[in-house]
Amino acid sequence: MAELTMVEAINLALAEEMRRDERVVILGEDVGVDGGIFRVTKDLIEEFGEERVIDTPLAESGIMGVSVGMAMRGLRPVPEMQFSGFSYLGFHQIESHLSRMRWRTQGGRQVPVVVRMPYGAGVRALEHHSESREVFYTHMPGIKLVVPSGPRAARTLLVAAIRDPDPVVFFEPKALYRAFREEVSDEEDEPITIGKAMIRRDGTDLTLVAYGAMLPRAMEAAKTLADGGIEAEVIDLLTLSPLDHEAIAASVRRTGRCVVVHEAPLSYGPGAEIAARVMEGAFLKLQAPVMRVTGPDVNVPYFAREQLYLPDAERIADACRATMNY
Amino acid sequence: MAELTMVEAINLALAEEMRRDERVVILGEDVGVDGGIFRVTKDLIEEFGEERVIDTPLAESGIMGVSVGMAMRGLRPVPEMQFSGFSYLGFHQIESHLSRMRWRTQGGRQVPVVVRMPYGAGVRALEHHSESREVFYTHMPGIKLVVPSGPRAARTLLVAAIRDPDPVVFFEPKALYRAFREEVSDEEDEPITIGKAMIRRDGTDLTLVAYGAMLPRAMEAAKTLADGGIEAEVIDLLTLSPLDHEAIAASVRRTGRCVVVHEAPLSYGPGAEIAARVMEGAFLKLQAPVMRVTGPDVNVPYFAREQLYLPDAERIADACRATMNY
Amino acid sequence: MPREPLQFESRVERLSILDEDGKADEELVPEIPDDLLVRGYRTMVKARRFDQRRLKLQRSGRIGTFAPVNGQEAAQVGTISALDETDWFVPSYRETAAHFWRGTDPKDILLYDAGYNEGGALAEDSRTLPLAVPVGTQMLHAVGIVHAARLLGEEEIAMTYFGDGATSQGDFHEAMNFASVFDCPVVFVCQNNQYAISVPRSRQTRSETLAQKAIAYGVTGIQVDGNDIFACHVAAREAVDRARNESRPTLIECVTYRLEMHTTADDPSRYRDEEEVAKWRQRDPIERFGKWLMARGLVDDKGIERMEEEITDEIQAAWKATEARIETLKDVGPMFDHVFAELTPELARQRARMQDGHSPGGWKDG
Amino acid sequence: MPREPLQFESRVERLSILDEDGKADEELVPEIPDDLLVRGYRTMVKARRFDQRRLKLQRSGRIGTFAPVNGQEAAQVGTISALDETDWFVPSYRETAAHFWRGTDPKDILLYDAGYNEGGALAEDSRTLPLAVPVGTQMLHAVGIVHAARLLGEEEIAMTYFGDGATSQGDFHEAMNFASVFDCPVVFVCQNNQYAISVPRSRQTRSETLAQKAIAYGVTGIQVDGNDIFACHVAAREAVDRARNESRPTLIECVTYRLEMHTTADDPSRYRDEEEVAKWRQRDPIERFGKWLMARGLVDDKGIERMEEEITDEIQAAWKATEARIETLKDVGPMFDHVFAELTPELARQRARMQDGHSPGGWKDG
Ligand SMILES: Cc1ncc(C[n+]2csc(CCOP(=O)(O)OP(=O)(O)O)c2C)c(N)n1
Ligand SMILES: Cc1ncc(C[n+]2csc(CCOP(=O)(O)OP(=O)(O)O)c2C)c(N)n1
Ligand SMILES: [Mg+2]
Ligand SMILES: [Mg+2]
Repeated sequence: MAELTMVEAINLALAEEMRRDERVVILGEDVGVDGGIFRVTKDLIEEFGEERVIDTPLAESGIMGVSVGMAMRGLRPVPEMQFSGFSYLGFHQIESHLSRMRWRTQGGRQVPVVVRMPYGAGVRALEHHSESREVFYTHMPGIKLVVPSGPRAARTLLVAAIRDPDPVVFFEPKALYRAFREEVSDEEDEPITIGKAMIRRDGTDLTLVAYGAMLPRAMEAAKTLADGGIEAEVIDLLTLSPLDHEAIAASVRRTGRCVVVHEAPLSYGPGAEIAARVMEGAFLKLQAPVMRVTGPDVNVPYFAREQLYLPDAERIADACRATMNY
Repeated sequence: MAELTMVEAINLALAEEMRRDERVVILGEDVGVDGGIFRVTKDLIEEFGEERVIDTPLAESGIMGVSVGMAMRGLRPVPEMQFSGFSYLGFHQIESHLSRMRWRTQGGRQVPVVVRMPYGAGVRALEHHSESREVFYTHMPGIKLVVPSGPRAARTLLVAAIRDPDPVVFFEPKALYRAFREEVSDEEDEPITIGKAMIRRDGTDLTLVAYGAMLPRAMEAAKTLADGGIEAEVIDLLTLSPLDHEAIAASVRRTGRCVVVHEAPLSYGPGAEIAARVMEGAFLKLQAPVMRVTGPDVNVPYFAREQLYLPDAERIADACRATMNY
Repeated sequence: MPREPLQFESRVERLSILDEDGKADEELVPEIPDDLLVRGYRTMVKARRFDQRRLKLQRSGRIGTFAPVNGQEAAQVGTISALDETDWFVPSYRETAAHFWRGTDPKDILLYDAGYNEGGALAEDSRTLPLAVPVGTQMLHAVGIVHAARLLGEEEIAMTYFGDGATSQGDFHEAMNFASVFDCPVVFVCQNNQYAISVPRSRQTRSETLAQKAIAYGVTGIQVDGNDIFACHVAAREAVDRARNESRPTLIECVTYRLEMHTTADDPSRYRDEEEVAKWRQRDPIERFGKWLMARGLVDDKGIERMEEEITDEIQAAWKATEARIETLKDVGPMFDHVFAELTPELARQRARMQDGHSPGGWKDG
Repeated sequence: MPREPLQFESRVERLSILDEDGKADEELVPEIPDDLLVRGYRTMVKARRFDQRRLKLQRSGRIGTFAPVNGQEAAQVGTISALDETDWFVPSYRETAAHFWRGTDPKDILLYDAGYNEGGALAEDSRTLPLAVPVGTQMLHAVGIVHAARLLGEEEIAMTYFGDGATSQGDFHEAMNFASVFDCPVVFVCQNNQYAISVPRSRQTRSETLAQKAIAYGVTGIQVDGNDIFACHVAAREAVDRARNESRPTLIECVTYRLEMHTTADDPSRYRDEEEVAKWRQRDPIERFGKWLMARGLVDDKGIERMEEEITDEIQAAWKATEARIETLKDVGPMFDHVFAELTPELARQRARMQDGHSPGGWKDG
């Protein structure tokens, strides 16, 4: 198969699933005729028609609420929130209905909705276009949240999400949309399932946990560290909720040290849960406190300073060295 | 001064601040003529008139957005979300505007809004009326979040919140609204300031961290533990954001052990941040991993089972004993 | 012409058929089989008696808070009875009478009222949605359901209920707009019962009527006397026909009144006076329909007495069954059911810990 | 009468004064001093030239994405010019022309476009609000502002801007409703430029006009030719008078067209054809106003040439100044400014760590 960008890989997964399953429909702002402002839904309206690739009015709550209804009637809607920073206009539909409908009806209604939303900084965008607030969704019972770290993972995670009987929030690291290409093979070759983390690099000295757009930066840091004789094991979370904490803890029990990377703000961020789980699962082996390499507790600054905001390989490596020297 | 319930103490703080400062106004659903469905704003419309105690149409986003506007024009609005579970309909106004307006305008606009909302389980209410999702607000840069644990704290924290130049989310533990009375003295006597935790009970064996409706349960657990010879130091957070992590860490550096209690779900809950901070600030003194006593990762069940959901003194004491025996 | 009136459809009608004394404009009375008329009446009475019983159960602590339907029975039964069984009923939280028409079991309602999630269980093939507590948010689901049905090649319509207060919510606006843009066969039934808890209709919005809000979406609106079961039914039938034949939505404003408290937690004397309530009691929807049925010879005193007895027994039996069921529901485990289709390993771990008397958190040694 | 039309205010007018050829219905042309007329024209031209310059800066990577105003200059200048300086301007993100009328410095806009928060700085006494990016959310702020002003004893009105797409958002609905219920003097200016990114007006909503949405709130609505500066101005003046004298809101729909891309990230050829654009170019708001001014002798070719030169210089100077300013803004520190009135200890700690090249997290030994 071809070398694809993440945008192309997501587009491919959507097309394949729509071919496979008539119940899969796409809806959102500019997803149809325009093909999505990032071109993620490019050409889908041509193949599947405007009944299944639906340009909606500009109303996020409407998109989410209608998706909940569609799912209850047997479809598998894949709504797009144009940016995760605008998903808050539909937040109550996600919190109050999407996450709970199965539970509220004791299994009588299913809501297999996959809410796609680009998140994260790094593309020189306007305010609200660079958010990373995955915790809003990981702290919501009844919601699964996944974050691919490259084209291949995006393809297989999205397929898994669409086939999942429950609602999944699909965070797309927009900084990686066109950052690199990967050979995208048949999904059978990729054992990614929701709820499982993957070791992307073996190492013995320290466990480095990352996901999404921070994964390549963590890998880069690991390479730098290796030059200095520190072998970091890099774990790609892929799913944030439910968290594969056992995989992380198992690694830390071997390495004794852990650094977590994310672009979300530090306080009450995803790294807190990971740190807490590592402490719970590897306490006696821990040689140093878990270090969190994150955004600061501020909004992502306008784009001239967004790279200063974002963790980079240098800051990650710095944190790893501090952890080694604890 | 009199012995007041928390409802009365909040009502008193509102009345006093409205007398002191003409810019303080209240708005929300049923806050005026009705005096609030919990009677928190009782009689205020009589004293301050319907210009300052405003019954609004039924629209949470409207209430929040109008509050942001009012604040920018120099008022100090104290909007009420009837339940925290309905604040999500106004979530984007809080996230996209309230939390950022000062920052966005580089100090040109101030938005000293105090968003009051009852939270938490324990009053046999309907779905969405028992939520505890403080993390949605503690993970939001630009927002402060406080939670009183009794009438006295409610009074002084609310006064501090209203006088604060920045937006504060004021979580009211509705289970404590009428649970007990306290002597409410002049605010001068109460040194509670936003951002400071308080030690509610001294102890040497273990640090027990709680807030809101869980504080009385933590105190009860501490009493039980004392009977068994374990002296727990109980810290009442009062402010969750910004978190007084240094006060917690200082205590844990003395006790070597820590248990955190909250009614929010476990995963990505407030306890994660506290645990991570404790690890960071007291690593070498920690004798056991921080234990979190929380709600499970489900929505609060309908009220027949809400007490099963909620941490109680027994489960807290159990966790403390496990921590002591680690 | 530089200054001219804009052309758009702005006609909205008001309909009333059965007056307060039980006299109808017979020309406008819809054709309804006698047994259905009586069934409608019985449903209204049952809903009211059910509330009365629930109020006692609530006051004695046996169940929690609920929202009485008292006064709105015609608005509900008049409209829902225009729907087919294969159509969708998308309620808010006050539609007990409509629920009874649709066949919802009082036992389920009571179990829900008693605080058990099991009371909310829905059969997979039922076309009733669960109670929606966040005001104004459920109408979008009705839109999504019928839009999906059409994509699946089915002709189903949905009727969704909400109050006057709900029209202020952004979701009402988005639902009306989506329904119109996508040509969705949804009947929006607004029960304007004059209050949103304590806030009167006049402070909720400044439009002269709620029905005229339809104009904002290019949708047909109509206002009816909501205590007049015939007017409600005729408007609903027209809306259902429009939905089926033209696949277009309709907004129906039923002007009615909540005779009781908002919920059992509410004390209406704080915001309205007895005089106003008394005035509306004169317009009671059950009484006027009963008079009309009597005059027609479709019910008589003895029949009503028997009906009342049956209803009392039925409700009593439902409560007994509910009490028995509750005895079987004490475990902590069900809290974890149906969060996902399959319990995740983490949830299984948390459940096990809680069943052992621990907190769900806790660690595993390394 | 059992079935009758409901009575409510449903009249909505359409107004146009200056036609595509620059011919006006002189009876309807508002009285405006000559210098203001020319100032209006200059503002329109400046906004368009500014966009053209910005497009070049964007294409060469010097600034980021922005939303061109091209085509909507009359809708903006015509309306904003009805406002007093002490009134409030509550924009969305495309109101460059209105900003220029209000005195916003091009340097600030450019600094913002270049990705610096400092470009968003507002003076405490300015009555302009910052750009609002989340579509449809800013109108509520206008309502809050004027409501607060009244409570403080001040008579201030607000004019808030938004697009056709924004009318679909729940917040539009809530803002209109609040404004009406609270008698707020807000002028809602909808720039119906026919598209919300790629979605055409016809798929945004089914109402024949956007102006008629006012009826849902008991508010006065009016539709104007949005490329006709006089019609825009007259409607805005009437709305401002209504606001000041009756403290009532107005909804103005300016029917206009976005001649350029949505933002620089957009390629409009994907969703509309050149023919349509060409048709609208005929209706260019600047050209027709220019013709009228020429015919009146208020501008001439030489004057326009000089004006264009001045504008070019002004924009060039602004960019130079911006470039110079940018050189001074490289530190990580300002990221922490203005999050709160006072930096919290934790933020101070994070800033110090980042200034030292570390991540903001990290620990302190026990
Ligand atoms: C989003 C939301 N906000 C607030 C509430 C609290 N609440 C419950 S019912 C109600 C009033 C609803 O009024 P209306 O829509 O007229 O319906 P009614 O209760 O009169 O039938 C309010 C404010 C809620 N349930 N949901
Ligand atoms: C809440 C929200 N959703 C989506 C977007 C992305 N977006 C930016 S502008 C726009 C279209 C707006 O259309 P309209 O209201 O007609 O204004 P226009 O851009 O045409 O001036 C969209 C979808 C956004 N900024 N905010
Ligand atoms: Mg009502
Ligand atoms: Mg537009």
